[in-house]
Amino acid sequence: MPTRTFIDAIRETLATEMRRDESIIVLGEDVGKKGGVFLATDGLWAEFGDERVIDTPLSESMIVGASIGAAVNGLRPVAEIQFADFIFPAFNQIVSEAARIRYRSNDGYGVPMTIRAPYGGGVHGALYHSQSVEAFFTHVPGLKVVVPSTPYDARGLLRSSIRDEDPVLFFEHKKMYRSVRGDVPDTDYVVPLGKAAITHPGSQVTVIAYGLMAHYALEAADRVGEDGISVEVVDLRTLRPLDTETVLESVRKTGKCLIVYEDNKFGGYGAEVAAIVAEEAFDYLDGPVTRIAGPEVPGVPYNHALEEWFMVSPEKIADGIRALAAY
Amino acid sequence: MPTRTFIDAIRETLATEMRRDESIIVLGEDVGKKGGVFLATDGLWAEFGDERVIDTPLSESMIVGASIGAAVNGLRPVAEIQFADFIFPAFNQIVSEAARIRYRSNDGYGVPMTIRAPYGGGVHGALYHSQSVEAFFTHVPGLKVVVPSTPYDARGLLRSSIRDEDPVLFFEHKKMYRSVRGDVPDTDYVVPLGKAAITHPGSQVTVIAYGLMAHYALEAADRVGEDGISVEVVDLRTLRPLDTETVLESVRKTGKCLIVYEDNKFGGYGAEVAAIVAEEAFDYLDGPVTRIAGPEVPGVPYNHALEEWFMVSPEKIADGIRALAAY
Amino acid sequence: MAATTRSDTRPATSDLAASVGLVDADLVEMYRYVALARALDERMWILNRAGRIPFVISGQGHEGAQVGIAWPFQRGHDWIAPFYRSIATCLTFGMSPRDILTAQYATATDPSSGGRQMPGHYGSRQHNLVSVSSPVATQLLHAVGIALAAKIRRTGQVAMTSMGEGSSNQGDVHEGLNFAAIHKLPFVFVVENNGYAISVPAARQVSVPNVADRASGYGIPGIVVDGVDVLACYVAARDAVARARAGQGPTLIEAKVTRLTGHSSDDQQTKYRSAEELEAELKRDALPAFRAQLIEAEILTEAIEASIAAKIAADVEDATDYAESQPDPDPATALHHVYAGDAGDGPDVAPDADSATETSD
Amino acid sequence: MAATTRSDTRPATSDLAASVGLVDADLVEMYRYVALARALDERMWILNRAGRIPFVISGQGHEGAQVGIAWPFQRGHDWIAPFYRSIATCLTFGMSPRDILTAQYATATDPSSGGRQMPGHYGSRQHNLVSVSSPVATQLLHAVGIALAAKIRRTGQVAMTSMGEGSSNQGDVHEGLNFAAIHKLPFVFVVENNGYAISVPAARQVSVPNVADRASGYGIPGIVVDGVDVLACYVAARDAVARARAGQGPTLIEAKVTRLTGHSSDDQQTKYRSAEELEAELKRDALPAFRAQLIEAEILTEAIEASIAAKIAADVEDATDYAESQPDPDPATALHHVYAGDAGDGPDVAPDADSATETSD
Ligand SMILES: Cc1ncc(C[n+]2csc(CCOP(=O)(O)OP(=O)(O)O)c2C)c(N)n1
Ligand SMILES: Cc1ncc(C[n+]2csc(CCOP(=O)(O)OP(=O)(O)O)c2C)c(N)n1
Ligand SMILES: [Mg+2]
Ligand SMILES: [Mg+2]
Repeated sequence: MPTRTFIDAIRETLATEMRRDESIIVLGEDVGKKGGVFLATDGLWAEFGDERVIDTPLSESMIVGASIGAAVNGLRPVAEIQFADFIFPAFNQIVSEAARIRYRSNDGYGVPMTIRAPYGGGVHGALYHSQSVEAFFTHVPGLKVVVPSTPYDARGLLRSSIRDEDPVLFFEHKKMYRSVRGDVPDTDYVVPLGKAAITHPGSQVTVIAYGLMAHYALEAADRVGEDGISVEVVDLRTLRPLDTETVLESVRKTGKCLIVYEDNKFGGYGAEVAAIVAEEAFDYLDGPVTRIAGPEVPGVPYNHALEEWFMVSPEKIADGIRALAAY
Repeated sequence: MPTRTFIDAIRETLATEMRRDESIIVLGEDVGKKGGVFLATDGLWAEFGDERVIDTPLSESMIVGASIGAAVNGLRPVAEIQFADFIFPAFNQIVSEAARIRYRSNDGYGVPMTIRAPYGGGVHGALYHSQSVEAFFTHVPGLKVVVPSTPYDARGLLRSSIRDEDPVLFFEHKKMYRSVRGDVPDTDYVVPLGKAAITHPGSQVTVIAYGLMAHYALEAADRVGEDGISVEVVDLRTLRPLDTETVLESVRKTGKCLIVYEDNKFGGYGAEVAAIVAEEAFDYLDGPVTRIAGPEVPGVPYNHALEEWFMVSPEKIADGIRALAAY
Repeated sequence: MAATTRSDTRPATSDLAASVGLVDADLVEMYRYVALARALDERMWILNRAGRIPFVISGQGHEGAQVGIAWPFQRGHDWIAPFYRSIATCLTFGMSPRDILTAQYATATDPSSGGRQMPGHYGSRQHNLVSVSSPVATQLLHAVGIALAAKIRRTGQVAMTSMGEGSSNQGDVHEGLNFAAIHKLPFVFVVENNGYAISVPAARQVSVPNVADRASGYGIPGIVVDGVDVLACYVAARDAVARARAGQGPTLIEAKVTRLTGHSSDDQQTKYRSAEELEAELKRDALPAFRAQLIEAEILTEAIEASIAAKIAADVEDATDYAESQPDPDPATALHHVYAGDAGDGPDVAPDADSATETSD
Repeated sequence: MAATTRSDTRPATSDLAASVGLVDADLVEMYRYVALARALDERMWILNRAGRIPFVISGQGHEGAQVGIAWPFQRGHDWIAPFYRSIATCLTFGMSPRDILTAQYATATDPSSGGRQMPGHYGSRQHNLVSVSSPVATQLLHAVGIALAAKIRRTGQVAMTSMGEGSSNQGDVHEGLNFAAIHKLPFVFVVENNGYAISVPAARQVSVPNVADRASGYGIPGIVVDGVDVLACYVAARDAVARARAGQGPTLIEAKVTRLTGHSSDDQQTKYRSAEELEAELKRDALPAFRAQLIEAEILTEAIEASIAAKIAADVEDATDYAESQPDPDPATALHHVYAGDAGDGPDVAPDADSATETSD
């Protein structure tokens, strides 16, 4: 099975999907000739031309709003927001419009649109090129939110997202683009939305994570494994809809649950997971539902010392596992 | 002590604050001659004139962005967003700018600005005139979020918000404007930000709520009181910063915790409260941390039957209390 | 949708009709839509005052411009993203009086939203009318995206959107006009300038005398038309549609209209508009003006007028009775259609066959 | 800040200086800022290639316009909300080379952010330079709000903001210009049009030849100046400041500049710009053009030039050494300043006294 980087898996999936379905267009800032600032769309413009690969003006609300309209009139837009940090000018179009048009029109209209955006810290991106923004969208009925962590899942989930009839936010951790590689079959497989994966089976502590943190969780599981702690890692993959079943099954088995996310803790995505586990697995819990997440500052600071301070790391996760295991 | 409606308390507080501090300006759509669509600013334009009470064009990002600038240059703007539902066009200015300028400038700049907005359902406002939007902001370090439930608190908290050196979002449940009355002294008292109130002491179940739901929680407490269930109601009043201490103290005492919010449940504000309680009060819990909140649809539907279906009610809360008490 | 395209024998064509390239029957039909929209709208206020419906947002004063402008767009082919005052636009584009009134009653069979949205939030997949939301101006970008898809898919469709002058100050308008102009999209932007955004007069909303003055900043034509003059509105739109269809890009049309009612049934406009002003505005009503024009041109005879009036009265009555008789949506369906396939496809309660077309056409 | 306002005896005034109402010393000083900004900028790239600093975003090609435009604003009184290319603007408005380079190194003593922001995100309360963020165009509204406060508080201040042509397509620009124009705020909007937004050429960004063409849509003057011509930039800004100060409202100034480097140190511009184009753009560099102009006018003598060069070299060296020597911020302070009073007021590490002013002025 061919091995690919995370970003190659994404780029090739865009290309194969565009070959398969000519209603798919790609649009965003610098996605054309330049191929995107991370080169996630490199080569698409050369292959599909100006009409299907559109270098838009610098206006995110327009990118999303026009994608909604294009979707209503028969296209399947895949919009790129250059950095997840710059999705906020489009917040109204995503939350008020894309998420609601099906509900408010009683199924008259739907918006088959995918919004891709690189997110996450640890790359010296500072406050505005490092953010995790998923919590703002996972709260919103009508949206789906996907955060893949492997090239295999990136391809399978991107396919599912593009083929979905509803708006999907597809967040790609930019630190993984070139640092993560993995096997990716050339077949037309999909990974269904809404299904988590157990990436490391274990019996004593469940660690729930996604994106880059799913990797750090595996690293942490290996570390504490050396101390004889058996960890089950659940990689959520889709954040909305959440695969509650897989999460609860694991926690009911282990009795202990640690939730990891990179975003600042208060009101972050993991809060909902914690709340569900605390309610639905209460009788099975042998320790408090705990969380490891970013500190309460409004963005990842730039200086390397501060950035390191901010970021959740495998060590911090391992410490959290040890504390919970010892509870 | 004079009795006032909720909206009168707000309007008079704006007037007295503006008399006290001439750096305060009020701006927003229709806040001038019309006095606001709910009349929360009625009379201010007549008293303070065009320069301090500004009818802005219909552009929310401008209202907030210009308020940030005005705050940087010595004013203390109190901006009105006509309905909380229409705050999203200003999302970028609030989350990327107002929340971060102090942190990113290392205390070079701050934004003493208050954004008032009516929120909430139960008034036949449908998808776009009924929303609870607090969860989008309570997650953001650098912002403060306030939701008063009584005229007394509205006055005291609005004073604190206006006098605060940082951006405060002040959400007013529109159903309470004229239906809720209470004693409001004419003194210059303040209610500090970040302090919850125990509005109904009890011993068996803690119910945590805010805004209109704080009233419904009291109603529910009375109902189940008739069945002999003793409920402690915590009215959070400020959602960020959260008064964790008061919350935990109550739950550690009662051993049972029900969190109530009007917004859809998944990823709503109550998720964070549940997560904190589940972690920090674990050893004291005699039952799962439970939540009663809105259903997973993208907005409150209009038709009265559907709206009723959507809204959390005293009965639904009472049922939740009974279930938890019986656990 | 002009009658000329459907007729085989040479239809009656007065000088007036000929002057705008239409036939008399078109003008009569346009008049009927203006009058129908007004009659329905007046009925809404009556129902509101009678406590039958809780909220009205009205198109009174805008109808002439709406009918004139919607006329050259091709029903069932072109697209319109309307706004909350677009009753006449929606009627002209194919929605029925029943469709409009079931929305006021928020019945299960309301084709706009199945009772989920406030009155005024129309929409119809069947008629290529994009579902109206409340946050103003967002729909401009949807229309631009529809036009983009039309261009890429080579469908020959034109997309139009309309909104008020206050709404035109939203950032989305700037972003959308720029993009549509760069790509010469088949798009028409209509501003129905009624001089107020709720209570705020246009001079405090828009920094130039005309919203159309902004068109040149995007390199597109900006045209001001008198909304009292239905045929001038028609001509402006006809030319804009022709330009769009020919690949020459977008046009901005600003129709100067008036708002004959308060902003909505929740608003008291006497608080911010003087009695004299309100009095004077009555003269800017397209309904009597168009009527007089058609009578003068001997197109609208007494007989025709009587038959139109009867038809309208019957339609409004029928729509009211129908809407009154329709059921509320079942809360058991309230979770449906958050996502595709949540509960099968399509609305939970199919509007009955009649309601989707005009009752007496 | 013009020298004329500080000098008692009659200063030397060439025809060139007189033609724009300045004295020779002003022109020399302006030249020094252009050259200083360039030298600092070049040093940044060297430090980047040497692995000392991870990221550069450059102002090369913009400096002439920035100095000319910043010149008529009053230091310590007026306000500027700059953008990431505004190195020359920030220097002209009072920041020192040390201030700029500590930002590149993200030291604890970086006055812009204490090492919290990426390089290029300058700001200084002391100098009325608003803290730069990354989301483009947001700062326009801050400058508009500053101007509003200036008007209400009657401070006599003028607020300016600058950004690229791509950024001018954001909705915030539309909303802010409209509001500023309605209230005739003392505001100047500067667009530094370098022909590209990262890789996207202006023709795909802006639907009209000039961003300044959009000014008329707001009822304000829109002026295009050649960014190679420093004095033309000065004159345009001087007039705009005078208008603003006189209560006549905002002005839009578009300076046609060039981007001599890639978008940032992360960008390879040869992928989307031809060698010929890049070659041709070199001729649009204000630094040699201004130098030639001042030599021609006999304002810039060899002696003056040598002393400027020496001063700049010393300043750049000093700033580099200083920045290299400064400590990283202490992670123990990373939670500070989320809210007022989190950790006392003011930055955690006070920049040392020298760093806040120019080292050799
Ligand atoms: C984003 C947003 N902000 C505020 C509102 C509240 N609102 C509804 S209509 C309206 C005024 C609209 O004025 P205009 O665009 O001139 O249209 P008109 O109602 O006069 O036809 C306002 C402020 C809204 N619907 N959306
Ligand atoms: C809202 C937002 N979207 C995208 C970006 C990423 N970005 C940074 S600079 C830039 C191009 C800016 O071009 P222009 O405004 O012409 O300024 P220039 O860099 O050419 O001086 C882009 C797309 C951003 N910073 N903010
Ligand atoms: Mg209007
Ligand atoms: Mg540029």
